[in-house]
Amino acid sequence: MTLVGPGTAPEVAATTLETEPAAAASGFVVELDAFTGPLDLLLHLLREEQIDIADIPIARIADQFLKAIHVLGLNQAADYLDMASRLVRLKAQMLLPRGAVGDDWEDPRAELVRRLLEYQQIKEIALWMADSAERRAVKFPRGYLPPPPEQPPPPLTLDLLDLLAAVERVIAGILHPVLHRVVARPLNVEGATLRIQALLTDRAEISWAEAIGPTPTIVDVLSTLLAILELARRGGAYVFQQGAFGPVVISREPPRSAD
Amino acid sequence: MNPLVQLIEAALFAAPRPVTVEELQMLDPDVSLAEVRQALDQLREHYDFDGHGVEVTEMAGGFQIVSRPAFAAAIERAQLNTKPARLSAAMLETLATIAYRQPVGRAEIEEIRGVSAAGVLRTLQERGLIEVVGRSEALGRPLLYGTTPLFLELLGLPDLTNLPRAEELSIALQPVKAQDDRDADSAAAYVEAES
Amino acid sequence: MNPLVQLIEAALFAAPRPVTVEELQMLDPDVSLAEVRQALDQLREHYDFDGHGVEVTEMAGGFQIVSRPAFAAAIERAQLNTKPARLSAAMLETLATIAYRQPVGRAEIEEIRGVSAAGVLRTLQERGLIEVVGRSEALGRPLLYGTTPLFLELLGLPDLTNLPRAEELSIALQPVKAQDDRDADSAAAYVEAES
Repeated sequence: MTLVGPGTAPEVAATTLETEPAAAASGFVVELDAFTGPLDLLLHLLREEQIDIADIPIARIADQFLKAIHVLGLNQAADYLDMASRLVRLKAQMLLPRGAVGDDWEDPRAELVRRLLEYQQIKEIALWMADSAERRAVKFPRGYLPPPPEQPPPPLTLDLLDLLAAVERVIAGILHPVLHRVVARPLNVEGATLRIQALLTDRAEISWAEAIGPTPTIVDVLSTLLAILELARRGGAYVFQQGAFGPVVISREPPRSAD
Repeated sequence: MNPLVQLIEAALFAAPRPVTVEELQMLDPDVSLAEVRQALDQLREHYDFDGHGVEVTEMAGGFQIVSRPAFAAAIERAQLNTKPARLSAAMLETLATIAYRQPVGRAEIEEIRGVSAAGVLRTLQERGLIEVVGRSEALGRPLLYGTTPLFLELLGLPDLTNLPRAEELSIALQPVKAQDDRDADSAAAYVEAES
Repeated sequence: MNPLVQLIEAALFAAPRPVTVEELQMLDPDVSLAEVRQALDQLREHYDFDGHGVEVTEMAGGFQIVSRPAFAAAIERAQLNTKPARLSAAMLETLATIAYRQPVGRAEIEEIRGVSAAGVLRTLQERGLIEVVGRSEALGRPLLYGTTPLFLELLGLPDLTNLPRAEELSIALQPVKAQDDRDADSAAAYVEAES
């Protein structure tokens, strides 16, 4: 698991994050496969530097991390960039003055430390599993399997309770997303516009109640509101109130000044 | 058993096909064909003498260890060499969907369950629990599935009307359709989606 | 070997997978579970005492006869069988996460490993090592994964309790408090979106 290719590495300008095809060409992408993710790379860096996870010198490690992902090539490494930005943010937080009293200061590294410890444990289990699988792999099960007997098909077990439990799972699993309830546009803004224009041809001004009609549905209300706003925007109508909380008046002409 | 006999036993056991004496010889470069034959005889005698449930037989030009025929009937009865007969959760859920929605096409099943159903449908068909009952009029005329008499038989039901009716089941299993929208909820959803 | 031991040996030889004690009991209606277990012990002792090339091992909830590890290299050399391909580090880490957190959703797996998991999950599912075991209540109702019996078989474990316990690991298991809170938040968001 060497991080760094022959010759090049540590001097590469580390703070820029552009993807360098040059890195890919020199075979570092293959090296990226040596790590299963940004946490893995981070753990590797800490191990190399013999750093205690509980007390990470964030500034130094952040720089090294950036350097490493730059050298390794970032073509398919969105996850690494995500971690890099977290580290940079942490680095900035660590630079902030802690204030005089250190008591209620919460170490910004705590979350990262927790994740690293947790991940380290997963890696330990994974190693144990690899060992177990290896020990198991050298015990062959029977290679030759006699052809299954011709007729009696296996007795299936199926009972109603199992089926009903499955029904419940299916129902529970059916997505009732808000998405599906957003329906095709039922508003009739054009119709409302025509209606208001017709009313305004007959009369100089109408009230809001007249505009929405005698038994409006919520859709009528919304359609009319949108129609009025649109008319007002185009200068086809004027909307005003005589006073605060007064009735809204929709008018053909601009309101005369309130003299 | 001496080491060569053990090795040959392990190899015959692990090999997926009858193994020839020549192949067995490749297990150990220091061993002659005659020694392999001798070891095979010893293994065979050991099985016979100790009264094992298995024996060495010669078949298709090679050797194999097989269960003794005397036990075949019991093993078949216990169905040990067939797949486990319990339905998986995925199979049960697909079966439930078909039972309550039949005749129903694969696309609809997948929409309801949110996962691909091709493999599960094939397995359920092989197990004889569902069958193709027709074709939809929809584009591509997809196959429609329904449950079989075996399905009812396994549940011990005389016919499909005996499936528990629970109204909410049939409602919940309706495909989500555009609802009539003369209510505040939907209008609110509309405004939210627009913004 | 007595007739029951012979029968069980024959049955284990004929089965393509680990066989449970209950399944073995079905071989003979007159036999108790205790007698089956006793016969299994006798068979195991017999193989050990006589120095056979195979052994009885307990895994994935059942019993299976397997060849002894010492002979694996020779069997591979003679091309009579091959070891299964090793799992990649990414697959092992994902399996480890699922084994300990199951049922667990993709988001949590990705949070713990710090990388996207879609591809690995699909591969593990295709290899039959994990399966969908349900859906979370959280926003979007994501699928939840769990390990399969084949996973235990791959590791040669009798059951999930044979995985190392937290205390046995050099790093103690951290409770994931933050995660629970986040789930609660998502659930609240979901309810809100519904109303």
